Amino acid sequence: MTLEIRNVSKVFPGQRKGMFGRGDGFKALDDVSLSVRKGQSFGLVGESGSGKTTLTRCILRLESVSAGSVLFDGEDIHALSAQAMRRLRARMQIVFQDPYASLNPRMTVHDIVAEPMVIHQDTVGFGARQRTDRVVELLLQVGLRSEHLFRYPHEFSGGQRQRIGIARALAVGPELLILDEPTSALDVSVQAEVLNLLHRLQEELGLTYFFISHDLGVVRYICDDVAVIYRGQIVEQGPCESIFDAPQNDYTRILLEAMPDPDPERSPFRTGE
Amino acid sequence: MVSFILRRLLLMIATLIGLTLLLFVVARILPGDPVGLAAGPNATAATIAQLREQFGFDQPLPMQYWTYLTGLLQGDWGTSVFTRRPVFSDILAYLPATLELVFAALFLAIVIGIPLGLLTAVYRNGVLDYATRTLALGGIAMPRFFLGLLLQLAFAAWLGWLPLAGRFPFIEIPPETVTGFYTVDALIAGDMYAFRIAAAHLALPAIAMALSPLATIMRMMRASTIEILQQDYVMTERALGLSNRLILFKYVLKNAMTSTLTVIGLYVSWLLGGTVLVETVFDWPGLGLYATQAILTQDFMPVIGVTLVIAIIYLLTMLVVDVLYGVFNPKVRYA
Amino acid sequence: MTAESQIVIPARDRSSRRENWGRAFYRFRQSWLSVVGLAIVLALIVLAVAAPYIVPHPEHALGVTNTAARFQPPSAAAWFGTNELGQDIFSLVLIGSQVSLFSGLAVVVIAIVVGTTIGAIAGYFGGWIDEVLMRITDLLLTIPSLILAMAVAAALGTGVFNMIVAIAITWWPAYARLVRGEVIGKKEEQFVVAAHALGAGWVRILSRHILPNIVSPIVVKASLDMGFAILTVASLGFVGIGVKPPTPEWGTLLSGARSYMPDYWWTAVAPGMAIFLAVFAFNLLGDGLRDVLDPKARR
Amino acid sequence: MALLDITDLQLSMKSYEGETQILHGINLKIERGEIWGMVGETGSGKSLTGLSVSRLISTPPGRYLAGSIQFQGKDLLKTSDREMRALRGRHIGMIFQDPTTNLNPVFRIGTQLVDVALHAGRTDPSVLGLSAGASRRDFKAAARKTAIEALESVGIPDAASRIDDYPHQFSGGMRQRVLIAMAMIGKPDLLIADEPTTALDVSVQAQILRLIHELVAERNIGVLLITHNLGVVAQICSHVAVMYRGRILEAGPVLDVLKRPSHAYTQALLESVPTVHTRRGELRGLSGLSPEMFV
Repeated sequence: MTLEIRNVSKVFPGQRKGMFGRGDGFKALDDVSLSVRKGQSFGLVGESGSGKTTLTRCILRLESVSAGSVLFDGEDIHALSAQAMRRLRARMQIVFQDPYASLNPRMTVHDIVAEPMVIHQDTVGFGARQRTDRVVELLLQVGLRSEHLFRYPHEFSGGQRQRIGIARALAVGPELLILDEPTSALDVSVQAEVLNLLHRLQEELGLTYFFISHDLGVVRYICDDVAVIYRGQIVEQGPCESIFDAPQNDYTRILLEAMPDPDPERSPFRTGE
Repeated sequence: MVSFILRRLLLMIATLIGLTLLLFVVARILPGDPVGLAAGPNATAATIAQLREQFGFDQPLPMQYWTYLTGLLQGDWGTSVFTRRPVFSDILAYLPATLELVFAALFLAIVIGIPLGLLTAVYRNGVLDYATRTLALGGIAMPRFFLGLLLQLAFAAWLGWLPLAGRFPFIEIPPETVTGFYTVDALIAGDMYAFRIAAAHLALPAIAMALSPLATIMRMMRASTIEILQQDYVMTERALGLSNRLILFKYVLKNAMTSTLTVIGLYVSWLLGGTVLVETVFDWPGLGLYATQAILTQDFMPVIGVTLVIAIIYLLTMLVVDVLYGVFNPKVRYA
Repeated sequence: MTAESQIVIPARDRSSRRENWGRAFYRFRQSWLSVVGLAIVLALIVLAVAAPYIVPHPEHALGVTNTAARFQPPSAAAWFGTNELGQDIFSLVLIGSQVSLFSGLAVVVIAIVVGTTIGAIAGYFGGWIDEVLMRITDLLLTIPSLILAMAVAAALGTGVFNMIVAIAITWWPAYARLVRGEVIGKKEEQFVVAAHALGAGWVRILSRHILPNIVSPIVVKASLDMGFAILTVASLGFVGIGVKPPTPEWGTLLSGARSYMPDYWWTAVAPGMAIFLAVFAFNLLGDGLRDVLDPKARR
Repeated sequence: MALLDITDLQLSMKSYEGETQILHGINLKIERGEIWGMVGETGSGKSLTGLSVSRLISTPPGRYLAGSIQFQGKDLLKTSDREMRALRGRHIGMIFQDPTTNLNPVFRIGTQLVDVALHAGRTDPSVLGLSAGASRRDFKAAARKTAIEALESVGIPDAASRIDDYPHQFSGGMRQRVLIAMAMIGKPDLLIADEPTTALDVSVQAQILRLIHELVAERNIGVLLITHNLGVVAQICSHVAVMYRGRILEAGPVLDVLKRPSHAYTQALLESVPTVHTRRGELRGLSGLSPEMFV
């Protein structure tokens, strides 16, 4: 078991009301429990405002939890010391949704991808020369070329930037990769290539994926297990096949039905034609 | 809305208490010897000691502050070492002249700046746009005191159209005081002769003060109008056939006003501070001239008083701006 | 991976950085007004540095008078005329540029250093640190800066250094506000969150990720403020606080000239125009820089 | 006479780098009752085609090199600005991608709806159910009534009171409904929808698509639906045009094009969409295809 989330709740304090009072808090996560198996891909499906981003932030300890615990390899990460947490971050990395916003525009590709190795110098123990070698290796691994080394992010297309983001996440050899809608800002043809890259990397490196998406097709393509989150609660979870083929929850069914299928014969509107 | 205003008023009082403390400490710690100045170079030690006692300088600092703060609330803002009059009554006497000047300048700046900004945004990169933008940059760069001197040279000394300086000639009878603004009072009294005199004296200093805020308001308005014009909703409004005039003067104007409003609020403080310069040039009997005199003689009670008055006016203005902001922006109102 | 690790790593070429500069300069050149601004600013700096060697009467700036030649109107001998002490106004104005430029620069630098430090700390850490720092900042912002600067300068006594300190005290809050706002905005940017997730500490996040990305608004404001700092220095001189004669300073020169208006108008025009020109040039430059550095604010 | 007939539309745009041709001869014919999907990836020129029909591309920087856009027999590229404005809102309605940014945040939705209704009514009083000589007061009252009806027709509950709310008081899906109501208020003949569901959640997307589908069936209008989502096209469009770099590579009835694509690009695009039936390794992307192959 790599990542386990046990009864996590997160309440945001309410807005200020009147002169001194506060309104009711907003419960972003309500008793969420799920477990991600090592070497597998776990999909988290939800629409905007469902709490999936909050959950990611709690897993990364960018946000505290109001109740419950997040266990990584059996350790409660919210109970770790800052020092221990910093070391643990090397083992769990994230790829963000927006390839335009997630790379520092003032840094070269080399510096971006090398940064995790600099931060985790004590764990990785690379010198400058070794780091550069490793960056080149990573770029090749994600399908970029060594000429790209000293360019700036704005010189790349969305798909290429997402590859840079993936290379950065892989730099210190993590076990768990959190993928926060990594392809939703990309064109479909580019998305297909990035998804295939993720497949290949998982096979090569034995990674565990925690994949967040609103696109059921993408989740089905990547994931082994899936959980559906709605208004802060997990409404259904289980192996992909059973959920997609025989959804038990109404909300899951609505989502599945609403998903636009590129096969015109499956259109709900074309019955009369 | 009411609780919002109340909260802001509480905050304002806290700010003012902090401000009095800060000003008091700064003024007492900084070197400078008002007693020595007031007593003159030939004073004996006894006279100086007597003066020190009279001004309360022999008390410990916290006591002095407490005395000062409680005094403030009772209208006792200290005594000017230089004029030997109570600061509060001095300020009351000078405030209307300054406010009249500031409001006149602000009025000019808003009434000319906002339409000009809107127009240059629409006809951007045209001749009018380049001309006004260059003039605006020049207007911001023009020192108020130098502009004042130039205006005096041109309109008073050479052309002789307007008076050189002053607020109202001694030989004339000013209108009966209602608001303290001579122009307004003259209008209330129906005295067109007095109004013309007051307005003629007001014109040059008001213009000298208005140029910079006018230019800034124009630039701000132009910038925000251009930004608003690029918003998606303007595209929708155009796509559904609304006329350019309706889009500009109804839909764009209200949006563009929100950001310009804050600038206008900030300028109230800037203008009040700037009276120090313009009132010196035009011998305008207002707070600026009073403060300048006090500063030059290191007479700190009037300086604290003037600063306090300006801070209060500034904080009240920002409160009004915030309330207006809510009027222009429903999101703020409902938050 | 042995085969791939043989790949030749390209030399750290600066071409893309140079290309960015090229593009920025191209945009800057688009507006000829900003080029004019830059040219005037450069000319001012050169003149200020060279002033003591090129002016016709350097001794006038040291207090030497020549009462025989009082109030000469502008002529080939004295380009801007002479003043009530018979000093050559051209020499005074040119040497006066040293005080103005130097103190303007000093004020802006002090304000940036203090303001950026305080603003960055307040914005990054938030909470009570932010509350305390921002309350102090707001307090200072409620005081009309010119009056505060005048009061402080008057209390400290005359002199260039005291005047710089006095103005800087009133100027840093604006930078603190600006930087705080920018830092708070950048803190939520994904690449900063990414750095957090990587395990970067606050020093690294601030210095490598946040500050480099907020340089542009600071540079733009600094360029505009250079002009306004020169203006404020002159204002203090004009009301009689600040640099005292014989050291020539534009505001002081203008103040002295006031008594001889309108008959000897040239005594006022030269220093006044000098102030205007310097402030105008920095404004043009700042405006052009804004176009280049702050694409969102491009108009 | 077709409702909309675009022939050989060629458009170029000026930028820092110089003038680049964006559209390389677009041909498209839309009849009433048809929903045409215009599908393509970033930079294919699909949005600019839609904006061209409403003549919302400023010239310069845009420049039409050739072609015509016939709307009910009238060439839109040759009509005056005044005539064009009379067509917008009344005969051609338009909705855009992001419902949050397309409603003016500082005005009540009613203000905006009423202004659009008044504009359409001035062009054609019958839209408001009035005759030409009606008074200003009548116009105002009828415009508000029409606005409320329009909100009701797009499924906004309690329209009579919600009309006085501000945009931020509505959810994303509801805002898009308001925008559709605004576009439909003048009873247009052609609706141009530029990525109308891209910013919405899937469940809301389905509702909006249903709404558009119903409006077409009810009012027999023509729709040009611009999207990057093949699923959306497959669901509600009757016809589809596949765009790539300013050209239409393939066009025709949806069942033909999407079931039996004749162009390699269309095929690659279809094989790039993950569905619940796609197996691992089946997605292909554009690998193996080069842009030159399509031109």
